[in-house]
Amino acid sequence: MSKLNVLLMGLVVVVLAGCNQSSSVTVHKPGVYKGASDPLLSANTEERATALSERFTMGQLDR
Amino acid sequence: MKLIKKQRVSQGSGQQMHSDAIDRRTFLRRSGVALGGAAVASSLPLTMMRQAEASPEFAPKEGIQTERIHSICTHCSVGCGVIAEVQNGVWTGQEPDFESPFNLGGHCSKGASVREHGMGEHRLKYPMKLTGGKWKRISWDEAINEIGDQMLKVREESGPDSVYWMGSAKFSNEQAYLFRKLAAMWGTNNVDHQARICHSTTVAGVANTWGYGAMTNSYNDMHNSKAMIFIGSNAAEAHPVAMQHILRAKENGSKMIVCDPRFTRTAAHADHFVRFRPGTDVALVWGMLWHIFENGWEDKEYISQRVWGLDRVREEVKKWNPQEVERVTGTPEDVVKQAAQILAENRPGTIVWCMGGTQHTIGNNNTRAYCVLQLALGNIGKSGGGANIFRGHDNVQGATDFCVLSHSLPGYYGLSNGAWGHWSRVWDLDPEWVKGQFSQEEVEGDGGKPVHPMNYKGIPVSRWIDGVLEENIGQKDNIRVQVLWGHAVNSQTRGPEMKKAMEKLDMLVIIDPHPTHAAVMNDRKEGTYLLPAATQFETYGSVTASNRSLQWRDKVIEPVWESLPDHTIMYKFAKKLGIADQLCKHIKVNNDEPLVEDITLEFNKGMWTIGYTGQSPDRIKSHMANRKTFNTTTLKAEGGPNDGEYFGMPWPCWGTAEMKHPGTPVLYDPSKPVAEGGLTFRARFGVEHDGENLLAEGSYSDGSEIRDGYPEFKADVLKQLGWWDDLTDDEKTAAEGKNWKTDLSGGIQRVAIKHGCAPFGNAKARTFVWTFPDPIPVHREPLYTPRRDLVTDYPTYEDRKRFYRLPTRYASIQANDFSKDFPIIWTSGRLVEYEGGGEEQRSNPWLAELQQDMFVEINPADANDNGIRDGQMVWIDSPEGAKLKMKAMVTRRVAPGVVFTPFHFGGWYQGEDLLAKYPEGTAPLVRGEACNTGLTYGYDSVTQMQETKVSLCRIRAT
Amino acid sequence: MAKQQKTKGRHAKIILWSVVTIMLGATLLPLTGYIYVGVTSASAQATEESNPRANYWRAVREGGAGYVASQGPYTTNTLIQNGGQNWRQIRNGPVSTYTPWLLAAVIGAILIFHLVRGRIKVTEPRSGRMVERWGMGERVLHWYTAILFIILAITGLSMLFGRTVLIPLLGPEGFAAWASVARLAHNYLGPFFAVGILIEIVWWIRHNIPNATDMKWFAQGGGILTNTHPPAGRMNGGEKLWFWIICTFGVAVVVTGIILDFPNFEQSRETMQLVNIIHTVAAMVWIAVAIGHIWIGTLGSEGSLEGMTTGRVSEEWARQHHDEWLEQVKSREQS
Amino acid sequence: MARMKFLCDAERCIECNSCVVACKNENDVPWGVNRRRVVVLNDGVPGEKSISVACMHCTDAPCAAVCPVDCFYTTDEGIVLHDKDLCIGCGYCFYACPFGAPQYPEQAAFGVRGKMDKCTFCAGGPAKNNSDAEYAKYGSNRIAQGKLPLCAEMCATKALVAGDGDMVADIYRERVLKRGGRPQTWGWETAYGAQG
Repeated sequence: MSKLNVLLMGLVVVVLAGCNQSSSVTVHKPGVYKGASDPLLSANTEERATALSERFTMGQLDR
Repeated sequence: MKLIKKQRVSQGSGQQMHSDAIDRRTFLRRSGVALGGAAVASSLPLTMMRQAEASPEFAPKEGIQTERIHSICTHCSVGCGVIAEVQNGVWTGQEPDFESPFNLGGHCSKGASVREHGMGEHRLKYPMKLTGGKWKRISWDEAINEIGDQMLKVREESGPDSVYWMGSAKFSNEQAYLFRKLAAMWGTNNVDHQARICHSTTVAGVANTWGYGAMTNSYNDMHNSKAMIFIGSNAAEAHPVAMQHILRAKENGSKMIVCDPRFTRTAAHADHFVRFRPGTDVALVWGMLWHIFENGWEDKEYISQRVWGLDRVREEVKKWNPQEVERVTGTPEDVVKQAAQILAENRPGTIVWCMGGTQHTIGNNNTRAYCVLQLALGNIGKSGGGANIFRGHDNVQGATDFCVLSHSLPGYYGLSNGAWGHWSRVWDLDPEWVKGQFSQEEVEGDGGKPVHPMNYKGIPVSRWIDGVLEENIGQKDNIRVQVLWGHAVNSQTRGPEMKKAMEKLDMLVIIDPHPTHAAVMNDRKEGTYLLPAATQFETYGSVTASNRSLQWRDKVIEPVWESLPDHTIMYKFAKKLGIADQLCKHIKVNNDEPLVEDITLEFNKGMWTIGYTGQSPDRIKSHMANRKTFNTTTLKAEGGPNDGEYFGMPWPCWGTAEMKHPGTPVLYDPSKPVAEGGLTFRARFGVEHDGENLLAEGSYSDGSEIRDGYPEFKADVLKQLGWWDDLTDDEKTAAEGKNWKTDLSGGIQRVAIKHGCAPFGNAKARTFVWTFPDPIPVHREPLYTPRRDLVTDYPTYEDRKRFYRLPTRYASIQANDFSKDFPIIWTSGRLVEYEGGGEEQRSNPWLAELQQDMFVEINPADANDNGIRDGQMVWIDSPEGAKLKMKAMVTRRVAPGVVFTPFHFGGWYQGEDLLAKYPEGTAPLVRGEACNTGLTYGYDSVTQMQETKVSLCRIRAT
Repeated sequence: MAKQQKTKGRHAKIILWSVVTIMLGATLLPLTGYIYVGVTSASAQATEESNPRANYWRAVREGGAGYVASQGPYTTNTLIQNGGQNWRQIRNGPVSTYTPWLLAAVIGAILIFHLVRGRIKVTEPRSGRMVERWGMGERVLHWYTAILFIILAITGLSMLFGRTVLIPLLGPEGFAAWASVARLAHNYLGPFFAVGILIEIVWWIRHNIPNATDMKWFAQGGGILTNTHPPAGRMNGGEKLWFWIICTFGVAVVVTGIILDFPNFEQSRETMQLVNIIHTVAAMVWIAVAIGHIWIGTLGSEGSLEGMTTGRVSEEWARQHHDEWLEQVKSREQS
Repeated sequence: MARMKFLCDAERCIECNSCVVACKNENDVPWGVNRRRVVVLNDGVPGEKSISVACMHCTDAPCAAVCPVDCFYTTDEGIVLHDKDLCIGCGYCFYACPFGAPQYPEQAAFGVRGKMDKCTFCAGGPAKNNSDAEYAKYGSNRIAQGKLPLCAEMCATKALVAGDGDMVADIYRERVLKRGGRPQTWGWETAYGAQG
């Protein structure tokens, strides 16, 4: 097979990879991410959740 | 769908931004991505991201100690707590103050922006003076010396009354008190501030009805209301945080009525909206009262016990049958009746009014009509009821109480010799020295009799221009030096005449954090001085919220640039003018700065009339520190060090601080003992009139030993009652021959309260004010009215020769028919993002961005008639000759035949942008035509309040 | 004579209508996705409970515009725009699902054809006589647009499929670096490409008016399957078809591209969404066809590439592929 | 695990724009970029309602779905954040977002926009929490400090509520019960799906 044929085959493979995309829309689950790391994701979430709910109560409930 | 098109700031009309106001932020934001190669480079991920915003010196830094400082918002009178985060003296963050019972953390856009004060990029940075038409930087010493010399020269030539001291509602209580004292030491009553043009008709009208001219209840107390009626109040834009309490009340089931010529943001939340023609408040209120009387909905027992003169009102109200009400106000019968019915069926109900009601030639009639409505319904002196008169500026209540006013000394003592005597004793000065400071030439007073200038009401802020321009006025010479100390002249009507007056002055001194519209609107070339004042975040002291509570501000940052706190500037002037020793006789001065706490303690010694005597600095600070212990509805501390006290000790806080009076949360509420904040109506107008008893009948505060009405307390009254011996020996000495207002020991107040009595007596509220031009409030057509057919039935007053020293015109103006050429009613009002003259907010990028153009609201019908498109520039012609250029906003907020303009803009004059006239770098980001340039003549018949809510105009496309 | 004019008129009409049909088709077909979304959301709404203040909230859902004090180039006065969801469904759904299959199908077909049928050779031995086929200007123009086309196609495809195809290869940072370069190249080169395409259309339109010969050419399927060579003028039917695809799909891509590239003319988000879908779909079709064009011009047919590189083709090649044109050239030379 | 949500109570919102300004203040957002805005419908006529809107941190975020460089991510609290180092400023998220949340500092020819900027729920971005670098790129990270977004915390009338979805819903349910009538959880279906 000629070099050109190999090239063509490669092109087909790449294009087929594009076809692999699912037709249903991706649902992004919390925490699923491939980019730079955000320390917020690895922080102590339990403690933070408590702090945030206390803060919420302070702001929203009338004394 | 449309994207809001505003390409870039620089491309907007010149109106939007100063060319060099494309400051660092804008520059960095833009320069990041340019065309061509630079764009490629900067968009590469490897290059550093452009900053989200670029004022790194004000950004919070990691790893630096953060200090939390508590202050009070300096915008409106709600008194919202502000938490500032400061790092190394730089204000880097702002947090909600959840503990404040007033705002519970909430802020409006202005409150959320106060951190910008610390950046002050567009502030006035140094003292400056105008020479040869150019601004020149000078030092503080030069400024004080030059100004002081000129003042002394004018004093020599024309007397002290030719220097006008215009004060500010932005002063703290201490500064307001010191300022009024400074004017007194200088020897003039030509001192005034913005209360004159915001709620002076309220203070006069309300005080003459039941005793005190202040908000009776509180924002928080509205939680208890069953009905709320707003007339001429747009709380959603003027007092946004108050809406937190109002909407909570609504969620508790309260009914909300909004009466306004305009469909406001507040009206959007109302259960019932009443649209009426501007300037017909009395007719509308009498229309509602007509239904109340007709159906017997009034509170008869309450009236018989606590209200005097209502039968005379009935006579007047009889004329206001639904047909006549509709003819005058344009409001149909069922709408008015429904409003009346809601009020009758839901008690207690509260009434809220603001500038929409007060700024009229008959403003005092309006305010008294509102009072009568509430009295007839029996709503005053009750939790959930009351007249909740929302004040404007953060400390306009305090500045009013300290009487930065031309007609009174602090505490509303008036200008009589007795009042001067009282304050001379408090100041520990010889009354003869004080009198000697004044001009000694008697002049013809308002009533035509000669009067000493010391006892003669000065020229009010609304009329200072006439004090410059008019001939034949009630003082030796015209005003020659004008000191505008924290006053926005664009909040005053008659721009062209003001320009003329400014140009006639010998000297114009502007003391403000910003250069203000006053610095640029005139064509002076010499003798204008700009002095940079610090904001209230750069100093400390007490401030009185609209509900009469005192709060303490801590200093957030040091004054920026070369600005100085107002009281320091006052002291510098006093020193130059040779009155510093008298001014600060009992006040410690550090490096030209009078000690704030000493000033508080000094006014505590003299403010007996309205009970500013119990709020010592220590007590106020303790309330601030423990603010979370106060209940958010009752404002009463539950436990903690201030147990049982009301937040900020709303005045009257009777007696001395040692007496620990808790403050009065609801005025005239007899359900509580006076010692615990209860009260009766004040016996202010004597015990009888024309043989009729003015004292209360069968109504008295809880625990009162006198179970009926009684007059105010004096030494003699105590003796008659056999309570004299309850005084200590020292108190007896001080109280001898004195009354509850002038006894500096507070003994008379203490003993009266000990016996459950209100020191100021127990009387009825009066609905017939025999001392006023209209004893019963009546409707009178505005001077510039479109309804010529009503002028014969409801004419205005006769012209007056001398009124607050000035000739004042009424009928001679109304005689002209302008309605043909100027067919549209012109009214004005507030925007939420700006306040007052708007200098401060229009210089703040966060706020300025939200309102970039001066605009006029026009109904689609009028827009079509005049060929005007939404968003186009239009001219507004005023009947007095001014022409104003602004953007049209075609909207149904206003009714056909009415246009509305906001009043916060400045920096334009009759279509011309004055950008070039500002000292470099101090121009506000947003400039626009000041609507008051075109608003017209017209002053209230009691207080000289200016008419800004009804005028006429013509609109044409540019 | 009259008859000839009559047929000419008919030709013009046919051309006009086919252009209109193809243009409309290229523009409208991708939009059928909106019908799909509309139908599905309508059925979803039908299940909602009735609400006393439904009118108000329906207005919100329908994207009613209001007043907003905030101002900025990207600030809208609409609360909820539903167009975005539709656009997302179409772009991430049918568009990115089917268009790569189109490419795959084209490439696959070429590959199979190439493997089975091999290269189309010039049957007669080369005599060395050359005929000028493309002038210097034409060749410069062709390669100018061709190079830009390839760059734009690669960068454009990176934007659409890079997330699926390239991120796994390059990693997020690597791909972001490539994508920002690709986006810039795409945005800055696009307008230059557009100019080239427009010049080509104007320049070559007179050679590409369909005629009866083309009908025959098409009737024989261009002779590709039968390995024959139906008669053709300077442009054979296939080349004319390629030209008209450029005139329709190409112009659609160019016009939509310009709209997308200059967002500063108050285009609404709805416009941008619509235009983006048209741009993507039309470009994918164009790329698919272009792959065929490239194949025929290079590997598929011996001797074609010379025409575009040197400007001249062998007389044998010309006779085989463009016999009528060769005749014309010869007769012109003789006269 | 708490799921952070925004809710704007249209019965309480008075269009005072404090949320807009609080956001500018806290995150130093430049002129022309609006992470949050208040939209008034039926302006000036009976039935007027205003609603504050910013990024709603959708469960199935359209911006994330269409981003060609996949620069979005969702934190454990359900906050949708993005990496400005990856963003190429293509504008797709602005087209996709139902709420008009994504903003750009520029609008110029050749699609020049600069990096996208949007509400972060005051949770910063992918950088060291509360570092100077994070502040410069994304603004404040209040969540890491145990605080909620300042726009909601500073709301004048407590119309804008931010916090754990269940707590937000509880507060709102209480108000609705008090007021009578039906809940109008504006934007919740769009942002968080039918079950909210």
